[in-house]
Formats: sequence, C-alpha cells, structure tokens
Amino acid sequence: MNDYLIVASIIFCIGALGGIVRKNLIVIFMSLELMFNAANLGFVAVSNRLNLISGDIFVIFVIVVAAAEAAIALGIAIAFYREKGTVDIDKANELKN
Amino acid sequence: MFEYKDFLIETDKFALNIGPSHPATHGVLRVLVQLDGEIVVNAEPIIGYLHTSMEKYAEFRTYHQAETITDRMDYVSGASNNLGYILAVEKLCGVKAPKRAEYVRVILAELTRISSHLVWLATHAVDLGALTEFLYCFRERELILDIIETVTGARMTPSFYRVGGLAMDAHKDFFDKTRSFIKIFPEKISEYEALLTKNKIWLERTKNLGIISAEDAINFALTGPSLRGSGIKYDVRKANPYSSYEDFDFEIPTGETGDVYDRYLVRIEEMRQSLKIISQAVENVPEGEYLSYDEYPQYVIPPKKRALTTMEGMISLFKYGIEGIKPPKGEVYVSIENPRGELGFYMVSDGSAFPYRMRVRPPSFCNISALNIMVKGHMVADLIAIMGSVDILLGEVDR
Amino acid sequence: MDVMFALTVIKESKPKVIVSADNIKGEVHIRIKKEDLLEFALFLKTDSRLEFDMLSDLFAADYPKKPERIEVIYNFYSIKNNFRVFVKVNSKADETEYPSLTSAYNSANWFEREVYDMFGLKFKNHPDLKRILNPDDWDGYPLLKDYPLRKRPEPEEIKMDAPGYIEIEKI
Amino acid sequence: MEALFYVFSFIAIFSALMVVTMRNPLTSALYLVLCFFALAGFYVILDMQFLAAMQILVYAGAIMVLVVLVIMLLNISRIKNIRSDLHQKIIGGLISLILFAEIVLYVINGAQKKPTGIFTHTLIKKIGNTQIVGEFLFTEYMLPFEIASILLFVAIIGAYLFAKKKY
Amino acid sequence: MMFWLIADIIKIVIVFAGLLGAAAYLTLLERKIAARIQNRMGPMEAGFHGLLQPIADGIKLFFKEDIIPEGANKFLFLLAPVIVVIPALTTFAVIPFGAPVKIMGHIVPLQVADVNIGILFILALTSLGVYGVVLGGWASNSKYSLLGGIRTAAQMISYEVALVLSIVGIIMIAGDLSLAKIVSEQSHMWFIVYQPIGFIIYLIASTAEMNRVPFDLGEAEGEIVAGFHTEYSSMEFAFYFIGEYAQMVVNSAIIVTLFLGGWQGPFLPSVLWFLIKVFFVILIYLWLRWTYPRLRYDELMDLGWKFLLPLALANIIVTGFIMILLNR
Amino acid sequence: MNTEKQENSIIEISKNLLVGLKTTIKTFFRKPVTFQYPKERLAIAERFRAFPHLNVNGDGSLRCVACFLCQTVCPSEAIKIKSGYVDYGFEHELTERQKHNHSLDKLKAGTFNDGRRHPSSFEIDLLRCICCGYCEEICPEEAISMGSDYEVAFYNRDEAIYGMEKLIKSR
Amino acid sequence: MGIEEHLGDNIITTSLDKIVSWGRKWSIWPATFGLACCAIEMMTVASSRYDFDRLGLIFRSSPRQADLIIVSGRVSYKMAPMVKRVYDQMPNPKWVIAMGDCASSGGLFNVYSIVQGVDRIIPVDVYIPGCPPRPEALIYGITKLQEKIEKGTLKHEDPPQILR
Repeated sequence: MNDYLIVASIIFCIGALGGIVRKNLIVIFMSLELMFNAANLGFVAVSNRLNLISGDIFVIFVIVVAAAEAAIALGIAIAFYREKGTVDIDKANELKN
Repeated sequence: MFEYKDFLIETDKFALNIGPSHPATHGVLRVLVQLDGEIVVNAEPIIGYLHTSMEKYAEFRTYHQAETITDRMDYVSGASNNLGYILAVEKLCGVKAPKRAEYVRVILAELTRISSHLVWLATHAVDLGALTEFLYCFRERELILDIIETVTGARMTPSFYRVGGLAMDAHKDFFDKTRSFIKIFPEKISEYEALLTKNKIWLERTKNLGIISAEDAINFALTGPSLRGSGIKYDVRKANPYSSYEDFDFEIPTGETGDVYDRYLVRIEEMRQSLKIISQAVENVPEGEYLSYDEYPQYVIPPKKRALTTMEGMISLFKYGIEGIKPPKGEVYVSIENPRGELGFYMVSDGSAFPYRMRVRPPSFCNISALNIMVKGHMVADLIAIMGSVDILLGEVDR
Repeated sequence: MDVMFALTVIKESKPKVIVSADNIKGEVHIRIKKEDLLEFALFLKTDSRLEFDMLSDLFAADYPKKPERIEVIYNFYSIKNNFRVFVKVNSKADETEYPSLTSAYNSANWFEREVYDMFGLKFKNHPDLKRILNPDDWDGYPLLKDYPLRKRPEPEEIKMDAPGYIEIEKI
Repeated sequence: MEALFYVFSFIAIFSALMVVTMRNPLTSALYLVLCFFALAGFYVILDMQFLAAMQILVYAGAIMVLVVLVIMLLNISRIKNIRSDLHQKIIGGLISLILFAEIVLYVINGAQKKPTGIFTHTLIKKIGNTQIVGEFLFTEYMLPFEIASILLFVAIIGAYLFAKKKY
Repeated sequence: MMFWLIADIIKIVIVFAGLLGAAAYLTLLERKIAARIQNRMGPMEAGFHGLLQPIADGIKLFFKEDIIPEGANKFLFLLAPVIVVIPALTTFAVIPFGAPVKIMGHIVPLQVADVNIGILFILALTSLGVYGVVLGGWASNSKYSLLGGIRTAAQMISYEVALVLSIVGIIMIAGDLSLAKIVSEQSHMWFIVYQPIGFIIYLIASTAEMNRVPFDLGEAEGEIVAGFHTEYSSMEFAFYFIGEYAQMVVNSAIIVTLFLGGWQGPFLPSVLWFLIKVFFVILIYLWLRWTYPRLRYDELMDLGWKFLLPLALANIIVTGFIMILLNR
Repeated sequence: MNTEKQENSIIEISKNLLVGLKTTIKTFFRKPVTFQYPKERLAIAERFRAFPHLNVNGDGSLRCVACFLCQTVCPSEAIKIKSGYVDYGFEHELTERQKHNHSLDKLKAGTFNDGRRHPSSFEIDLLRCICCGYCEEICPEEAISMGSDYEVAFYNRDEAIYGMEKLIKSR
Repeated sequence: MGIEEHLGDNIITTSLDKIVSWGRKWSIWPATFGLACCAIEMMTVASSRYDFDRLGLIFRSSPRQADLIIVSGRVSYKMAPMVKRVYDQMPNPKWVIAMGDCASSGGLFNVYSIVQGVDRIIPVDVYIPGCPPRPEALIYGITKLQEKIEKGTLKHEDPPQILR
C-alpha cells in the first residue's frame, strides 16, 4: 500500500508543481486533474488495503466533481480567451480590461 | 428556446477557400468564405477559372461555325443554347424556320431542360450526401441523351440547328423513342421524390435556407427557377413566346418563400411541365420541310439531297461554305428560357460573314452573383446546399 | 401593353436626355448622354408607368473606327409590364470613366466588373472594381477589337503559386 | 503483479512529468491521457475493474476529449508560447518538494493500520465489484449521489453561461 | 495452463485475422450492395465478380508514396490512424461469437476474454476512437482536416451519451455487465422484443458514432473535401479505412450480442448464426447509408441531445416501471 | 399551421423515411442497367458522329477533290489539306519523293486517270476535331464522312494527326 | 512506401512487379476533378449504365488518395496553377488522362485564355479525343492506361516529359 501511496504523492506533487509553475490556463487545469487522480489512487489503495468500499465510492464522486469542474473550467477558459485573446493567466490580474 | 448558434464557441474569424477544384462547386467556382466558427460571415464567389473567351472567339468565326461555340457554353443543355443563338441569327437575317423544325426544336429544348434538371438534381443531392439519387438521375438522363443522339448524332454538343431549320430531318425513331420516354418518366420522377421531397432530413437541410426575397431576386437580375422560387411568375416562354411556344399549354410553377426547398420543388415541377410540352409537341408535329431553303436561299444551307443533285443547290452549297451567310447590318436581341434562366443573345452584324459582336446574357452569371446575400449567417454545410440550389454552370458563367 | 407605350412615356418625361430613339425590329434602342445615365436609370426604375426593375444585362461593344469608340449598352427589363429597352451610352476613347449603376441595381456590380475586365472602362463609385474573368495580372483588355485572338502567355510564364486545392488564406 | 505495478508507476510518473513540462498543450493533454491509462491499470491491479472502466470512459473518453477540443478550437498551441518566470519555477519546485516530504513522512508514519472492513479480495471477486459499488451508491450514499447529480446539472448550466456568445 | 494459453492465442489470432479480413471484404460488400441499390453492378473485373478487388486496393495502397504534409506534426500524423484501428480491434475481444465448445475435455468459451464488466469495457474503448480522428484532423495542418476532426469529435462525444443510456435497459433486464451472461439470458427471447426503442436508439447512435451517412459530417465530401483524412494517403489512409469498417463489424456484433440473442439460434452451428446475424445488421447499416442524405451539423446535435437522449432516458424509466410491476 | 404539425409528427416522419428505404430496396432487386463495356457494346445511334474518315471509290481512288470546303467550314481548324494533281494513270513516272508526298505507295492505285484534282496531303488532327459533322454536311462529293468508331486513345500527341492512309483505313 | 528503392533487380522483384502492377491496374482511383463539358461525361461514366466501379475505379475527393487525374475540359490560364497543384498533391505513382480535345490540345478553343493542351503543364499518359468523348471512349482510354500500367514496374518511372 505504501508503494501506491508514494506513487500517488509523487503524482500529486507533480500536479501541484504544474499548477504553480505553468501559466497556461488549460495546462493548469490539467495539472489539477493530475492532483485529483493522485488522490483517487490514494483512496483506492487505502480502501483496498483496509478492505473497505467507501474509498472506491468516493472515487466515483471525485470523478463526478472532476467532470463538473472540467465543464466549468473549460467554459471559463473559452470565456477568458474570448475576452483577452490568450489563455495566459497573468493577463487575468485586471478587473476589466 | 436555444439557438444552436449561441452554443458555438466564438473563435477567430478565419478564411476558408472553397474551390476552385472542390467536389461541391460544380466545376471550377471558387468561393472565398469568411467563417466565424462554422457560420459564414461573408462569401465572395470568384469566377473566371473556365474563361474561354467565347464572345471574342465568335467574332472570328462565321455565323455557321459560331454555333459550335454555343454548345460548349452551357454544356448540359447544348440544344437549348443552340436554339437561342440560331434564333438570334434568324432574327438578324429575317428568316423563319418551318413549323416542323420549330416543333422538333421545342422537343429537343425541353428534353434538354429535363436532362439539365436531372444533372442539377443529381449534383445537388450528392452535395447533400444522397449518392443514390445521383445515380438514379443519371440513369434516366441516359435515356434522354439516347433520344438526342438518335436525332442529332451527338450526346451533349448537338450543333444540330441551322439558320432556317435543322441540319437533318428528324430521325424516324425519334418520335417513338420520345413517346416511350414520356410514358416511363413520370414514374421515375416520383421515385426521385420518394427519396427526397418528404424526407425529414432533406426538409431540414433545405427549408428556410438561402432565402432570397422577390425584390432582391429581381434586383440581382435572377431568372429561371431561382427567380420563380421566390414567387415571381416570369418565364420567357410565356412572356415573349419564341419557336411556337405559344402553341403549347403549360404552367409556370412558382415557389413561395424563395428558399432552397422551393427552388427544388420548382425544378421538379418544371420537369413535369416539360414532359407535358413534349407530349403535345410530339403528337402535333406537322409534316413538311425541315429547312426553309426555298424561301430564303441566300441565308439557308441547301438540304444535302438538293445540293448533290441540282446545280443550283451545289452552287449555293459552295457559297454557303466559302462565303458564309451575310446578314444585313443591324442589332438584335433574342432571349430564350434556358434551364437556368433567361439566356439572351445580343448580336451585332456589320454586314460581313462574321458576327461583329456576340453578347451572351448568361443566366448563371447573374444567379451566382446573389450568392453572398443568400448565404450570410448560414453554416458551411448550408453554403454548399445553397450553391447547389442556384444551379450554376461554370461554362456559361465564365464563357 | 406594347413597348412602344414605354417609349412614348420616356419621350414625354425626359425629352432633353434622349439623344436618339430607334425602333429596330420591335426593340427600343435609346441613346443618351453619359452624364444623364444614373438619373435616367433611376427614372426608369421608379416611374410607376414603367417600372423597369431589372437590369437584365450590361455590356459594351467596341467600334474602333468611330470617334466615340466604346458603346455601353444597358438592357432594362420590366417584369410587370414585359417591357425591354436598350439604353446606349457612347464615350470617346480617352474618357473611360462611367457612372456606376450599382446603387440602383445590384446586378450591375458584376456586369460592370466584366466590362472593366474586357474593355477597361472604369466605373465611378463601384464598390469593388477589379477583374472578374481574367486573372488579376492579365495584360490588356481582350474584347477590344485590336486585341489579338491568340495572344497568350507562354506556359513558363504561368505563375504556379496561385491558390490551389486545399489551402488557407487570410482575407 | 509486482512487475505490472512498477511498469504502471513508471508510466504514470513519467507522463505526469511530461504533462507539466511539455510546451505544447496538446502534447500535455495526450500525456495526461496516458497517465489516466496507467492509473486505470492500477485500479485493475487493485480489483476495481469498474473504476478502471469509469476512469477511461469519463476521464479519457469525455473530459480529455473536451480539453483536446478546446485546445484545438482556441488553437492555443499555434499562438506564441507562454513562458513561465524563473522565480515562479523556483518557488513552485520548493513548495512541491516540501509538500512531497510532508506526504511521505505522513504516509510512513500512518502506514501501520490494520484492515477493518469486510470487503476482502475474495468477497469482491465473488459478488463483483460493480454490484457492490452499485448497492452502496443507492443505499448508504444516496444523498451524496443526488447532490453530485445536482452539482453536474449546475455545472452544465454554468458552462453554458460561460461559453455562450452573448451574455 | 499451457492449454489455455494456446487456446487463447488461437482465439486471438482468429478474431484478429477474421476482423481484418472482414473489414477488407466489407469494402467489397459495400460497393456491391451500393451498386445493386443504384441499379449497377459494382466491381466485376478484378477476379471473379470482383472478388479480388480488396486485395488489389490493398496492394496498390501499400506501394503508394507516403506524403506527410508540410507543417504537419509528424508523430501525431502517423499515430492517429493507428489509434482508430486499435480500439476497434480490441473491442471484439469481449464479444462471445459462439457457444462454448468442448476441446480435449475443456470447455472453451468462444470469446477471447470474458470480462465481468464487458459492456463498460466496450464503451470505454469505443470512446477512445475519437482521439484518432481528432488528432488526425489536427496534425494534418489543413483547415478542412481540422474542421472535419472537430466536427467528428463533437459528434462522437454527443452520441456517446445516448449510446450508453440505450444499453442501460438491457443491463437492467439482464442484471449483469458480462456479455456472455447477457447472451445466455436471451435463450428464450431476444432483447429486441423487450427493448425495441433501445435498439433503434443504439442503431442510430452507433451509426453516428461510426461517422457513416447520414451522419458522416466529419468526412462530408461535398463540404470539406474528405474531412479529417483529407491529407492522408497510402497506408495511413488504409488504416482509417480498415478502422472504419472494423468498427462497423464490431458495432454490428455488439448489436447482435445485446439485442439479437448473440450466437443463439436453432439448427445451425452457433458461430454461423452469429455471422448471419452480424451480416444482416451490416446490411441495415449499408441500406441506411445509401438511402438518406446527410444531416447538417446542428441538426445532428439536435437529434442527439433533444431527441435520442430524452428518449433513452424515458426508455430507462419505462423499463424500470415495468420491471417493478412484473416484480422481477 | 396544421399541415406543419402533421409534417412534424413522428409517425409522419418515420413513414416518409420508410418510403425512401422502400424505394431503394425495390431497386435492389431490379436488374442492373449496367452494360459491361469492353465485353458488351451498346448499339449506338445511326447518326452518331465520331471522327471523320475519307471515302474512296469502288476502285480505291480517292473521292476527295481538294475543294477546301471542309477546311474552310471546320470551326476548330483541324483539317489541313494540300492540293495537288494525283495522276493515277502514270504511277511509274512519279519519283519516290512524289510517291511519298502523295502517299501513293500506301494507296491502291487506280487503273485510269480520272483527270480530277486530288489532295496531295490530307491531315486531320483528331485532338482538334470536335465531331461537329460540318465537314460531312458541306462536302459536295461525299468524300468525307463521320464514322462511328469512338474507340480512340493515344499515348502521345503525334499519333493523333491522321494522314490520308489512316483516314481511309479508319473507315 | 519507399521499400522499392532498396530492392535490386532479381526474380523476386520481377514477380513482385507483376503483382504490384496487377494491383495498381485494378485499383485506379481518380480524383474528383471536373472542369467543363467532359466532366459531365466523366460523371456519366460513374453512373449506372457505364459504372466504372466495375473496373475498380472510385472517385476520391482528396487528391492525396487519388492515383489518376482526369483533366476533363478546357484549362484556362487562370486555372492552370490549380491543375498543377492538384497533380503535385497526388502521391506517386500517378497518372494523367487528358480527356477530350480541349484538355489534349486546346481543341476548338484556340484562343487567348486557354492553355493549348494540358501537357504543357503536367505530363499526360493517355489522350482521349472527342468533344466530349463518349463515356465508352473514356473507359477505352482507361483500358489503354491499364495496359500501360501493366507494363510498368514497381520502381516508379519518370512520367512522360512535359511538352513545351
């Protein structure tokens, strides 16, 4: 189980790194997805080890939330792109224009 | 409720270059389309890719030779184009063809109209993805071409009319073949309609698309089915009857809204009306001469038999061949109803054997010029449907 | 109603504009001055007795021997009344500028481009006057009588980098 | 199983790194898909085939397709690259390293728990993981399930409002 | 152990080769059927009645020049056609194509792998085919290809939902996700009798997912030349072609398994029954293709979201009610 | 409005969609109209014009008298005639060069001098010939006529220029 | 595919030549490329009565997938670059049929705007005379082309030279 958790934590940290370092809105979103997935892996590994099922079910909810998040995030990305003509989040520091 | 267009993601406007060699441009039309997502913002047809300089070329051919040029102008309705040209020359010379020749001309012109509409229906259907329709239309078109070949000797480029009549008398099989064609064809039309007319997909693809109002249509000088689809009852065959069209009883179908579907319906109905004209003409075709050589020996080619047997025939044959016909000075305008609209010939003669100026009023040229206002705000797929529904022929647009 | 009625109406209303009016084989040919063209066309279009709502055709003819070399012929048609008149306008060889009818008739747009392409006449106030049938860099005006029939570039001179089958272009 | 685990973890970590480092967002997205596949492999090893199928169906088949579509529509990769700053990189690296250390410490400390549940491998195999998940979803977790569906619904409306042309 | 390994390998080879061969000969079948519908003959000259036509096409395509367009992303350009083929081929692994047979004392199921989440496996894999199309369209660096790719992708993901929901009724009746179980449940009555609406929705949605007329917007000839594979030539194009036809075989097989009783049938051997049924479903696909015009993009979306999706949901609800009433 | 509703009812839509399917399946069981060209041939029309050929008299002498009518009337300038007197009676007196020019070594020589003018060379460029039939129509001697052999194709352009012997043979 | 360049001349390649030529012969895919009158006759060849699907021909709308370009009609100077472009976009081996008089030699239209024969722009394998040729004549031309392909080898030969 520890192996799984360590893999999960590595992926999680890479996701976090991407979220901090990259400026492309869509790449940031993808890093976020990475972090979600790392968490999922942790859930499944732990619940498998502890002979539980609730972790697995939680993964399903995480997937649902991820889907909802994808819809919103991509909507924001498109709206942002339309407004600014780019997906660089540095351009998001002004309130309007 | 929701409009599809609201959901489209707004992206950069980009230009798409459709053609000049594109499966759906019916030849070599090029349309420069400015797109916003899939919505057409602006469409500019660019023509001239088949420019053959026919108006110039006709000035260097005799009146007799120039007929072959008109064949190749509107190549799916060659007999119809020949008719317009020959009528113009006849008017210039003051020649009148015998009744029998006029009836045969009408039959050929109407057969050509049907075959032209079949080609249109076939290509239009292919543009919208109905491949089977294409093959059905071409199947029957072969029958028409067979008839045309029987009498004129060529499938698409007959060059069969002469000033003052026909090159040859109608072949003996001609009328029988035409009659049997009239018998089977209505059933075939209903077969085409079964595949399309009430099909929901077809309705969705064609209704309320490419609407052009009656005023716009007139202002853009649209003629033919494109104009009639908008509800204007204008047909040269009724307005200024030529070549004995006043003898026949037929209707002019018109549409209401001027959309793609109306133009489709108008053309389908026109095929039926053409059939009606043909059946009247076949039953009433008079016996008699096919060339009015006796009346106008200076303008009309002598019939082959006369030329070979009599001296006077031989002389006028040589005169016809070497000098050509020399119409008196003057300018005339003759227009006929081509499958695509009003095809006009404005001929200027300076008294020599060559036309001084031959101007063709090309129906498709005007029809395609209205493309932009028809497609604005529609999608790329609709652009194809609308382009198809106008029924253009690049040979004639570019001349 | 006969087209002669139209002729009489035109003659009554615009006697000063008309230079000459003929009836050739049942067709009305009216010759007017270039300056009056736009006004005359608008009159033809709007007059309630005439209603020439369609500019059916517009073309030119070249008469190199005449002093007024190029003749532009306008073919007006009235769908409602079934009238057709031909309005002819002449100009000297060096006065190549004509008033454009695009403001009154949309169909004039392409016709005028064609005349420009073939005869080199310029139309004032035309929205987009450029060659239509010949390539943009074509040399000469083909329908002029002194343009040789077979004057064509050598194959090597064809520019092969023109737009092609599948490609994108920014407008 | 051991070998498979290492293969999958290598793929997962490598592709995760690639997601973060690749310049072209489309390549990133493709590596992300690869990463999802590796995770699905983990789930299969852990006897959760249902989750594996869901992972591919929802993540790879739907979410990532959307992402790819948006990347293409906006044509982002063709416009100029968005560079990140150096200080940002350093800070990011530091933060994620610290985070990693914390997690590893926690994992090592808390790894001694004993199994408490009843769903052993054999039981899951006997009943079938899909059935178990289904049963739990519609009994114990009914309320979260409903809330999740409402959340999805709200997300759809929100996405529509965001991406709509005219507000 | 050894026996099972060999048996599995043999099954994999049979399925793989059979599927590729079927995909190749489906091109001929399609041309022949289209020809008959259009009152003509189809391939006649290459071999007896054109029987060698697919081979000739294959040889020609194999020895043709590869063109990778300028500005294309070479790796993705070459990868994309492969992505189309692989899911289509893999999907067939879970489909039982005959009754279990007894070989050397072992009962061998005629199915490469009986996965207990069979249906989910199929759905997961078919949802991947879209990548091939999208990447192919994008990597070609051509506007027509891009348009085609985007259209196809949007179309495929919107039909996915209706496709999945149309199967839910079957799963409810069968009570299992395993395809072998679903087939054996149909020994008395085909599921098409219980689920006619589900069948129709699946038929339409799968046609749309495969991008065939009347839903072939991604490669609509008249509009965007050849859509996402405009820039593809030679073997890469052949891969797209094979992928498309293999998908058709697989989809027909799925329909047969889910709705038409799988390999079950009297008198004839079970494999033959399976093949006959698959053949007939393919005929239906072809028949539809050569009859209807193509839909427009937004109409397609309308059909998917506004008609098929609610219908599928209603189908599920009605099925549930009836099952409660019948107390199953 | 009412009809609109009817048109949009599901029953109506599916009925109309089924009508299409019925039409195609009906054709499916009909006999194909195809004829397999290289194996089967369709009877072509009696008047069908393919490419011109030269006629000869019963004794093998040319009918053509080099009157140039066909060359004059040909719209595409495909026919090129050179006239000369071919004296069939004194074949032995001709030089080799003359024989070549008159293509006499390929022709079956007549036995008498008919005293007529004949073409010394008669060439038709089949790639220019547009099969209009004007030459046949105008020919006063019935020397040229349109054949019905359409099976012609060339690998290069020089093959396409038919000289006298080919024109006679292609009958 | 590029394999053919690495093979020498031996018995394997000659028998391979035969197989490949056979495959190419029965699977000529023309590009959908129509210009003028002859394009209509070209469409007719695809129609039910003539049905060139019998010979293994199907129209491909993308030149990348085509082996044959049937230049069907007059080529104007404005159009010439596009013809050339389509030809260049086709992968080797490729063939050209000049269908009809106008494409072969300019035909009737010996005028300023028409290229006098498409062979001035792209190499032509088979010329079919006629204005327009009957559909049968086009099929005859295709059989002539098949004869030519049959004689060909695996290695792609240089196409016939462009006439200037």
